[in-house]
Amino acid sequence: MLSPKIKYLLYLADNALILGHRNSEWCGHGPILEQDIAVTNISLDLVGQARNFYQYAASEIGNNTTEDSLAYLRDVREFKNCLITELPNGDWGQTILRQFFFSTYQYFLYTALKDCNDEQLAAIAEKSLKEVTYHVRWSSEWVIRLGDGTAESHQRMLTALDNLWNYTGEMLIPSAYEKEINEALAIKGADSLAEKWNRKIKEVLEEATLPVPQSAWSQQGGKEGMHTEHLGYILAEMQFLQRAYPGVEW
Amino acid sequence: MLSPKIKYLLYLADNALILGHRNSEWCGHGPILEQDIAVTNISLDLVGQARNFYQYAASEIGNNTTEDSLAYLRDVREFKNCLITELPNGDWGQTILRQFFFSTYQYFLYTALKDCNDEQLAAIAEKSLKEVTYHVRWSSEWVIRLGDGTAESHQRMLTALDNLWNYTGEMLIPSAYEKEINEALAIKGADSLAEKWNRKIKEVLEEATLPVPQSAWSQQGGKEGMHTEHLGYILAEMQFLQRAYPGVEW
Amino acid sequence: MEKDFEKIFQDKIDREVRIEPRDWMPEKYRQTLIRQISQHAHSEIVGMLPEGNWITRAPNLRRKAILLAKVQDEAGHGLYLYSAAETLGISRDEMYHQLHTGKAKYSSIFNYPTLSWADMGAIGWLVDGAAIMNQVPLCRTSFGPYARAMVRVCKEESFHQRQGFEILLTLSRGNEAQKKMAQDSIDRWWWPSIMMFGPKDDESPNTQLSMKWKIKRFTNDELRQKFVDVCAEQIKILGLTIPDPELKWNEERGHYDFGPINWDEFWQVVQGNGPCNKERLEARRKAWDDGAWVREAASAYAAKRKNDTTEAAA
Amino acid sequence: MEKDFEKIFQDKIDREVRIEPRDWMPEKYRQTLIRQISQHAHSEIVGMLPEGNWITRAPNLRRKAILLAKVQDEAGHGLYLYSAAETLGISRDEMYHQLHTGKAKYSSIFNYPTLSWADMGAIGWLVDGAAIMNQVPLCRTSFGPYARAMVRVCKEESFHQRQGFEILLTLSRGNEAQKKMAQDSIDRWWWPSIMMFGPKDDESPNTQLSMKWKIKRFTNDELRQKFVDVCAEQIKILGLTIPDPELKWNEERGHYDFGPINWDEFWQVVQGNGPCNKERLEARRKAWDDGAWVREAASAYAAKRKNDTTEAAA
Repeated sequence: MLSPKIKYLLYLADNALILGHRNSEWCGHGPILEQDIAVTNISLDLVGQARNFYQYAASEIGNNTTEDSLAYLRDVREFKNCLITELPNGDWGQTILRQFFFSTYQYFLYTALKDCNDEQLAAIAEKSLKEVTYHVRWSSEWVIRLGDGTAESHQRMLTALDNLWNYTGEMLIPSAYEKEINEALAIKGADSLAEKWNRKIKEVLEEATLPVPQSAWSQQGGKEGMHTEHLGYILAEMQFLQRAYPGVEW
Repeated sequence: MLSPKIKYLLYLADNALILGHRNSEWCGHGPILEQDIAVTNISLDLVGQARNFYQYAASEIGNNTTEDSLAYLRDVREFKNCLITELPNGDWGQTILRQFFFSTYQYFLYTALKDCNDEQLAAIAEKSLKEVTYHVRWSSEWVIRLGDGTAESHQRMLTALDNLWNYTGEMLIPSAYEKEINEALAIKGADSLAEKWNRKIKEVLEEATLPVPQSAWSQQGGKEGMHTEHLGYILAEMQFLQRAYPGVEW
Repeated sequence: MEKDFEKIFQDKIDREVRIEPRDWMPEKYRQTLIRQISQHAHSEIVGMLPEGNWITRAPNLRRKAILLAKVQDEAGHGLYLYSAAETLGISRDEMYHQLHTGKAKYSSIFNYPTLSWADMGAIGWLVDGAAIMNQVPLCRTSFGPYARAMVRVCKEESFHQRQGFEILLTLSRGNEAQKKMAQDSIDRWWWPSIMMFGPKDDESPNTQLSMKWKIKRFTNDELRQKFVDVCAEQIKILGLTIPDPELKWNEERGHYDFGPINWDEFWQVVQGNGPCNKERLEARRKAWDDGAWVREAASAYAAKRKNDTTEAAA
Repeated sequence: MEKDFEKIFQDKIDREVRIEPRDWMPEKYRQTLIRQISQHAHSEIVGMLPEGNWITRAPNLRRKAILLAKVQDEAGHGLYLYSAAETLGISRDEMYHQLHTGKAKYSSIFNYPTLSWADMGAIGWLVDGAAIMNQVPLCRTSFGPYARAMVRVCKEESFHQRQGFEILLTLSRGNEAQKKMAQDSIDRWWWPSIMMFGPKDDESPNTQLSMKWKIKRFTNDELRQKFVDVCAEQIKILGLTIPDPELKWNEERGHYDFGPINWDEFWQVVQGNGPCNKERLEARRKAWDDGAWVREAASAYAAKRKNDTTEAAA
């Protein structure tokens, strides 16, 4: 059994890796060259964050665990990322909206973590927060631009909202290990995350002339390893080389 | 180095497996329930043929080689299937047209093989020929139906022709190991394969009111393990469990 | 007059004479059957998706072939059942339309995701097992075409169930990771399977009429108890655990007791909030929409050929 | 008059004074540069695809991050180069249009598939290596914006080349499968890389004028020889083989001799018959078409905001 702290670190890492993976699928296929660069950059930031969290988790686990054994040698049921991160990209609007939802969550989460009483975790959070601040700005500007752009872009954003909204609750509902860690590491503000998130989302959606959905139902499970059918395909692809050529240097 | 015979058996097996894999992606997603069943059935036949060829190859190779080690533990550059089998399915028209092209090739090939002087190979070919005869009938009927159906279906078949035609030549141009085997196993009619294939294709395309493309250029390489970028993704997915959980019974 | 027909009808039912499509039947009987048979057909078709999800990833060629054949069988079951429903005066396209618009339901179990290969085992053992428990009595259901379709379905389903059990058996004898995979799968599929028998009898208003018309021959709770009793024995062969701490043999009742069912979850999934409801329906709608041009071309071609034949005959 | 301008122009060139966008230049100079710079920009953009193909499958997190950064750099190079070309009076959209309709070319090397992880090494070492060999002299090319763009590009490219070599080095020190993977990759990429320098000098009609205008400073064959000489030494560090049995040091020439190039293959690929021509162009067209609504929305939004500002100012 993994300790709550290790679970928590894996949760942070898996979120960043899987969302980074999805964003990286855009690389070379973006709608505008500058935005291709931007989304790849976010992907790169997220992979970097994942590495920091995995490295920390690996050092806590010991036994020759490495960032790569954690990323490449666990199967679906061991991954703890939120479901929203593993959903297919959909169109550019859906990718953007997911990024906005998730980056806003990361923003408030890392803001709380940077003052926690675990020095290393606080340091990673603080470093990541700079990146995430930009992700929030970039994605919120795009949400507004597309929501308040043309009739087509508005309609597409409504569809994206419909596809994603039920997956947003999971971020904000703490799992058992999150609750334990919030207490153990004295993470202040963890209990007001949902409120802050909702306020920011409301503000941006309104500026984007998009409605704030009222549905209260949340898809959940990712935090405990109960995923969608998409994650298996992500891992089959991502892990192929490590699985096919085990135990070598790359 | 593999002997020409083993290469040849792997060639036959890989073609059947990879085309079977592509067809199986339709299962549950076909345009008409009866046709969903039909394409899945063809997939099943092809996987069955692949198993026979792999089993024969495995017995020739020895060393604990099995049908599964051949299917699941080789990487892209070791697969010998024709490129056309690994191309994405495209729409139903493209899937059908590929099936027609490839089944027609298999039909004449197996017809020749069933009289070769290798008893086991001849037996597999004879057994498979019954299935392939049906595949040719089914796919040619659909090519005609779609070619001579609506304006849209006709247009889609033209696009499919354009996408596939340059990949048909590879089937008909023998590799070094095919030439050796044609001689060693006294495979009669191997040298008239292209002629028979072209005649049949012409006949059906004409009935389908579709033009016979004139382009003489052929994409090649699959027979020697030089594939498209698609095969890597197929294998990552197909081989995941064998790679992730090595050496166990399923 | 209507009263007389109804008497004759009920009389036939009581004497175990099959009702055939051309026979008089109460409208409510017809509607109940259409609803039930089409729901059953839709379940076969939607049920292809969670298993189809593992065809390309089956762990060896033998399992791949078996799984392909199994999912193909389900499509075949869908065909029999749509045909049976059509004898009641509804077209297949109409039934599809009801499915795609959410008017018709399908078995909620298929709204759960398949997350590991072991799920191919658990679905075979538990889901097909529960289905058989429901379906075997339907081989004697009062409506002829439905009963005959069920005979064919049941024969294949029991084959599927054995295959599923065998997948779990192999995993249970494998290494630690495989055992864990098998147990995890049973943990996830047990309760949804138990729910497949539907609401408790006292909350199932249609049961009484269906029993009177011999569409159903056992109540939901009766079938559920039977299923639990069978599984509680079979799990011992697997050396695995059913995830219900209250599961215990009750000498007095001659049955296994089992814990309370989470009906909240059941109703959430029925109402569309299961993990995969949206994806399943979207996959079916997409197949239908993407296939429109194929169906149109096939009709257009058939019409041309028919004209040719007519002209040639003239 | 035109003659005078032309004399002043050539005089500047000869004195190594940079030509700037507002300076007078012969139309043919402008057109040659537009063609060359846009082709170069397109190569960066299309070149993202074969490597992008391995981002999701990079074998560890460090390599994944490096590869992401590299492909992102290529997009950045595309940006610099499109901007440089724009100073000559062509818009980026126009250049895209030429790419999508097949009017503009891009480097043929990107029409080969990436079939293994080792290809990330071989592309870095050989393809970027050949590119650098071409590009370093371009840092001193006569057109200012192009030369300045190339300075930035070259700095990053040489970094990429080292990373590529390091991938191969790691593989060459790995197990047998890895060594084989590395050798196979070099076998596949060597000859296409050699072809990157273009046709032989006596079949390259534009070379002379480009040299006179100091767009080019070395001929194709000169650069090719230089590249072969460098690689023939570097391969020794890898302990692998360059797939050319005729590769041999020629004491007299002070250069490596090498075997004949398959120009048939070169022209086939240039003419659209490479393994991936069709897919590369389709990928680019699809990105463009799928992105149309995004670009339209961005313009529409910008226009609204501009109106707001204007109204507020009024």
